[in-house]
This record gives sequence, structure tokens and C-alpha cells, in this order.
Amino acid sequence: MLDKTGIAKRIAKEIKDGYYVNLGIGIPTLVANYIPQSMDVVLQSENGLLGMGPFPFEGEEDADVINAGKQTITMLPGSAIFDSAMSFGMIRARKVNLTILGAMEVSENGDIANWKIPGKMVKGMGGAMDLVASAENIIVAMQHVNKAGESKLLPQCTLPLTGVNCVKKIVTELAVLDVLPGGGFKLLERAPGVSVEEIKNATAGKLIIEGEIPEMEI
Amino acid sequence: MLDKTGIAKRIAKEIKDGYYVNLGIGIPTLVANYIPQSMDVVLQSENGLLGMGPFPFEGEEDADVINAGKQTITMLPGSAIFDSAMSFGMIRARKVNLTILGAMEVSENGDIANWKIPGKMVKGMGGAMDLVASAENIIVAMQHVNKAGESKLLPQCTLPLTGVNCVKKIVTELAVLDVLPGGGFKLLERAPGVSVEEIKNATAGKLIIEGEIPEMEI
Amino acid sequence: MNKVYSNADEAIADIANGMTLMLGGFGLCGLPENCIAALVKKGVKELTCISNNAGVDDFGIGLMLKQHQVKKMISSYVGENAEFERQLLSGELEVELIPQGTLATRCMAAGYGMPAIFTPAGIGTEVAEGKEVRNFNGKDYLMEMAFDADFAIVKAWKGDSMGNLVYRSTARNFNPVMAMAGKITIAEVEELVEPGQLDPDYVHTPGIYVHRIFQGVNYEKRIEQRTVRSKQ
Amino acid sequence: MNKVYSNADEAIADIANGMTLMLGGFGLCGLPENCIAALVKKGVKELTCISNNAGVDDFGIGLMLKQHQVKKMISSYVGENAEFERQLLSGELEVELIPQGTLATRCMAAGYGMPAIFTPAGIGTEVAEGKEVRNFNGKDYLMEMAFDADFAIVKAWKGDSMGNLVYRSTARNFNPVMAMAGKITIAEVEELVEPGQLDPDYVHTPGIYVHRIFQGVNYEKRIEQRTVRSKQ
Repeated sequence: MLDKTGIAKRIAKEIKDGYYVNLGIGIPTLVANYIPQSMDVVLQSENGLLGMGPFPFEGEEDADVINAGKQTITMLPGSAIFDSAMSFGMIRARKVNLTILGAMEVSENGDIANWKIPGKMVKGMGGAMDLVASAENIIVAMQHVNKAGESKLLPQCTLPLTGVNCVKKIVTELAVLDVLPGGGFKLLERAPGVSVEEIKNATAGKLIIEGEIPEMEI
Repeated sequence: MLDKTGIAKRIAKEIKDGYYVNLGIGIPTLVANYIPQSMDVVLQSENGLLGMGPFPFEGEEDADVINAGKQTITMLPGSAIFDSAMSFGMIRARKVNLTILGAMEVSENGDIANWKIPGKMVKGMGGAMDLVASAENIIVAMQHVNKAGESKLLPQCTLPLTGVNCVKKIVTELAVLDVLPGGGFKLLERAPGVSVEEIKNATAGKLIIEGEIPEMEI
Repeated sequence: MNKVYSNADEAIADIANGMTLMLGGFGLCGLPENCIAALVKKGVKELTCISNNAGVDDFGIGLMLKQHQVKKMISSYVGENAEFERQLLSGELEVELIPQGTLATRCMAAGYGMPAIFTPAGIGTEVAEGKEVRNFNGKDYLMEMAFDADFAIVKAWKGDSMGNLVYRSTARNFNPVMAMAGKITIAEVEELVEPGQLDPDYVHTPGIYVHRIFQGVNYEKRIEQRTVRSKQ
Repeated sequence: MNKVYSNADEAIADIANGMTLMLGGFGLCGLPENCIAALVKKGVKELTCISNNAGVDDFGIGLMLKQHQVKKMISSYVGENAEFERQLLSGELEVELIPQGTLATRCMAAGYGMPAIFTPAGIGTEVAEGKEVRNFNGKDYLMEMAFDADFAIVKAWKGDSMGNLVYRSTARNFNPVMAMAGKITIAEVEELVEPGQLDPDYVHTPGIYVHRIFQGVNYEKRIEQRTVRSKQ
């Protein structure tokens, strides 16, 4: 089973040289730490920055330099600043190659819910609806089951949707799965020490298992 | 009767302190020379400049600094440069207070034709269609009659239209006229030495004459 | 053309009860702090506020919420404000949550004189309810309307007396698109300069969009999530 | 991520007959001179060119027209080119004249992922023929579609190897909106610099939009209407 760092490390392997990547809050943010130094990858922060760097050294924080999670950050050489309309313009025009974000639920046809629990949590969707509606390549980073032990990979989402038919891949503490265009979670890899049976038990939606499922390499 | 300079001078009187003004090619360009120094007026050039100044001194031309007529110009302190989309964005959003342009024909309901003579001249509309479709306040600077001696103030335009119901005021070598919202050219002022009769003869569209028509002051 | 005001109180003097305001900033970054303080002092009420966030309990728009000055918030993310949540759940506050890109683009539409724009954000979700859906090239889009705000209130780094504005780093965010979108736009700046002191090539908001400008004071520029790494 | 090409020939090598190109510039100002020269040299044909103007007889897109490389021009103003007029009247050249703001905004729409935009430009004229008219708040607008170009070719003043661009003065014009709009965007620059040498706050076109960049040579920067005043 993977910890959060493991999930981030596994997702980092999906990133290719030359990619522009938008990382959501939470586990996706950690992915930045595991992108190989040899690769030219540019991180987009939807509040208006291309070229996000690591957190600043203590004492060097700048209130005017933050990411979409409102965290103080730094900018790398070759950064560019722009306004919010252009930021979502480049997202909508599919100039961002990969979007990695968290989810509360994903359905077997690629719907995602991650912004609202009626009567309980009303924080808003932020940029998530724009990202999932436009990105060509969306990877969800999340736990396979919720705190109540219920599967988050469902036949249908029960929570209000963020977007429909959009998630392409899911990486959890147990497995890597593709969401097939025709519907269904296709099991690609098992986390180290996790059995196919455990993944089956944790997946409420249609799980497609073909042939031997390899253990993932991180 | 006014010469081109006279028309430009008379139009300059329509400009108010604080106005942002777009000047078309030809007579409208001359208007810039007669804006009182005491007024803060900013000239917009639709190729992407606010704060157009006079022509450069000889030897100081810069190929990168031109106006919408492709003439070399200068920029005044407080200028701003922007791209073509923003330029027409501010025009469309009616941030430009006054548009002055030439015309081949104007109809009594405020239609304007100034971009095409079928089979003869096909230069294109440039920014004129955008300007006339959006500007709140459009003054046409033109000759009252064409070279064949035919009136350019018509019941209906005969040439392909640039815009409909948009011209508010016309200044010619003979007169100043308002285009009334309900239709008709309301005669406001006569050029020095020009009689109402002469204006009547030169105007094919509906001319509205109420009371004494003063001679214009320039 | 006198656009220069002496302070926030003067610049916002005619903002009245019931008006719709756009307020720049992302989180607490690039906030028009002076104008918000002046609005709180003036006590104007029943406002509709269009702003990406609702501030925190004791800063930003949170200060206006605390005084019950806001009737309705139009935002994309409001998760940092307990008082906000209380007012929302008790029904004191009306809230319209919309996607962040939709918020930005509806501002831009207003500034560019476009009555509506198309975006796929929200298709298939409750955001799409009651809205026109239109298919282009096999993909569905929502038609979203340009905003209509009485005032846009923005914060820039530098500005000149003609209203030209320059923003600094990610404090730019929503400020330029809102600056274009207000019927009247008020800009507060950290440094007010004379015309000619800003390079025309690097003006972010041309002065034509800005009606009032003043030199702000005492910027706190609070940091919401101070994250650092230690020097090794 | 290697975006840097050694010259125009390399950068345009895969532009093929029948493609649709956007070309930046206004008149002869801010023209991608090197790429135009390379396209003429390569002799690629049947092109659809989206560009505000069509150059003059012996410069700019006029050079491509002379070689009969252009099948169709989409422009707003073409009045400076006799060869153009001859080809148009003889039916050799197809021409679509559209309002300048519509041209710019259809580029921007492509760059911002918006399939269509609304503009009042052309309402009641032949430009409106066959297009959807829609009324918003009592005013009619045309729905105009985003452009779809295989390549956008732009000229900037400075650029870095990550594709970030800075334009100079009114040579900016259509270049930034076209840079955003190409499926593949090629930028030629007067000065190519290393990442970090352009101030992130003053980048006009973020590198994400630019796929290829090269340092141009021998810029002529011809002036179309040299107008001066004499020193008194």
C-alpha cells in the first residue's frame, strides 16, 4: 500500500519532458517533488503563473508570490505572470498538457465529484470545474476508500459533480487504473504488497481485470 | 464654405476635456491639430495605442511606432500599448468616448457606407465596422457632395453599408447636422457664407430646418 | 481629466447601498485593502460582491461580512471564512458559487464589450442548471453572461495619474480583468507616479479603463499560507 | 522541451501546401519577415492566410502573393497592394474581408478555448450574411467563430528559449493574439535570450503558447508611411 508520497511518486512517472502541468491542492502538490531534474516541466498555477518553483527559504516569502493554494512559493527562471482570464484561457485551449487533482468520488464513466457535500461543506469549486471540463489528460490522485471505508470508485457519483466523462487515470494507495472511454475502471497496476482481491473489494464501480496485473514500480 | 482644415477645426469643438477619441484616416486625422492644449484628450489608435502624439521629427521615425493609417507617429507621456484584441475590446465596451471618421454616404437614419464600391474599390473595412457598431458618439467628417456633384446625405445609402443607425452628427464643408433618432438630418449650423438654400440643394435625404440657422463659429 | 483622488474614503464616497461591486485579489493577495477598509468605515450595505474569495474572518471581504454589509457573494471559493459559512447556513447571506475561469472570463467579457461567452466549465453539473448549452464541434459549452458591476475596485503595484496600472507578480490575478469591467473603476496603488514614468510597453491596464486612482497607505499584504523550506 | 530552432527555414520546414496560417503584423509593422522570406523560398502553395493586411507589392505577404502561394486571404484591409487587387479581380485569389476587431477577437477566442464570440461589428451589413444574429439587452450581435489555424507565425522583439515573448511598441498589434491561436506557433525574435532574462511581470506572451522560436536576422522593418514634422 502506498502512502501519500508514494502516490505522488507514481503519478510523477506520468509526466513527460516538455509538459505543462497543473497540480491541484493536496497530494497533487507533492508530485512536484518527484519530477526528474532532467526533465523540462513547467508548472502552471491557475492564479496566474507559469514556472512555479519550490517554497521560498524562510524569510524570503513574498506576499505577492503565491500559488492557487494561497501558499507562498518561488518563481523559476523563465516564469511568466498573467491575469486570471488568460490563465483559464490557456487551460480551456488545452495548452496545459496534464492536470492532476484530488477527488471525493470518481465514477466508472469518468465523472468526478470533489467540490461540495450538500449541507456539510460548501467551499466552492475554485478552478476545478474549468480544469476538468477542458483538460485532455486528467489524473486523479486520491484514497481508494473514504474514512467510512466506502469505495470512492463508484458506478455513479453520489455527490454533486465537478465534471463529466473527464477522468482518464486514477492513482490510489492501492492501484493505478484507467477509466475506459466505454466505461469501467481498468486495473493497470497494483501497489506493492496489494492483491487484486483487495482492490476488487475496495472498488464499487465496474472493475476490469485482464491478464496478470503487475506490481507498480516507483 | 469650409476647407478640410475648417471641417477639422469645427469638429475639434465637439471634443470635451477627458475624452478618449478615435480619429479615422483623412480629415479626422487633422482634428488632432485643433484640440485645445488646455484639454486632456487621449487619442486611441486601433492598432494598439492610447496616447498618440504628433508625427516624429525628421530622423526620429521608428518603424515600430505607427498609427492605424500606418503613419510614423510619436507617443505622449502616459501612453499605453496593447494588442489588437484589447484595442477593439475597449472600443466594443464603449470606453472610447468619440469616434470621428470619413464616409462616402450617410443616410437619414444614420446608416453609413465607407468601405466598398462594388466592382471598383475593395480595400476592406479595417476597423470601421467595429467602430461604428460600438461607438456611442460618432461624428462623420466628409464633403457634402461627391465628385460627381451628387449628395452624400441620402434617404438611403446606395453603397454597401459599414453600419446601421449609428451616425450621430455630420460636419461637411457646408453645414453641421444632427442625425435624429427618428430619422432625418437636422440642420444645426451653416458654414460661413453658405445659405440654407445651398444646403437644401446639396442634401438628398430628409432635411429638417427649424427656426433661424446660425452660422458656425470656428 | 482628473482621475487622482486623495484617499480611499474620497474614491468610494458615492458607492451606495444595494450596488454591485467587483473586488480584485486572489485569497488575500492583491486585495484593495484601503478601499475595503473605507467601505467598512462607510458602512454601506446590501452589497453584491463579485470576488474570487470572501477573505478570512478578520481580513479582506471578511471584514465586510462581519458588519453584514454583503447581501450576496459571487465567488469561486469561499473555504477560508467561518463567519461566511455561518451566514450562509443561517440564510443571512446569498451565495452564488461559479467556476473560477467563468468568473474571470465574465469579467473580461464585460471589459471587451462581449455580452456573453462560451465555456465548457460546469457542463453536466449544477452550475449548468437553467443555462443555455450549445454544442460546437462535438463539445458542449455553457453560455455565460458578462458581469454588470457598478464599481470595480482593484489594487495595483504602480499607477500613473492617467490611470495606467502595473501589477506585481501573482498579485495581478483578477485585478486586470475586473479593472476593465466596472462601470466605474477605482484603482488603489502602492506607488502613484506621473505620466511617462511607466513604460508604455509594460502597462498592464491602460488608463482608459480606470476612472479613479489613489495612492494607498499602510499595506498589510497579509500572507494566508506561509510555506517555507529551510536552508540546507 | 527544445523550442529553439536555428533559423526560419527549419522552423517552417513542415508547413505544407493547403495549410492555414496566421501571420502577425499590422501593415508592415511587426511582420515575421524571416518566416515570410522562408515561405517564399520554400514555395509552399494553396495557403489560406489570416493576416490583417496583405503587405505591399514587394514586401510582407505581397511577396507570397506574387508567387501565387496564397489561395485565400482573410484580412480586414488590403488596400496597399496592386498585385493583390489584380488577382482578386481576375478571380485567382479568394478573399474574405472581415472587421479588424472581429479578426483579432476570433484569434483570441482560439487562444482562450472559446468556440465563438459575439460582436456587433457588421450587423446590418454584408458581413452578417449567413451568420447567426443574437440580441442581448436590446442590441444585436453576430456570433463569430474562433479561427482554426495550423500555424501561427509571429514576430516579437525579445524572446527566451522557453518561448516567452515581449513585443515592442505598436509592433505588438496582432502578434500576441495570433501567438495564442495557432495549433503550432512559431515566433521569430530580434533578440533571443536565456530563461530568466525577461521579467516575468512583463512577458506579453507566456511560453506555453509558443512551440518554436528562433533568432531572426537582417530585419528591414520597412516603414509604409513615413510622416514627419520639421524641427522648428
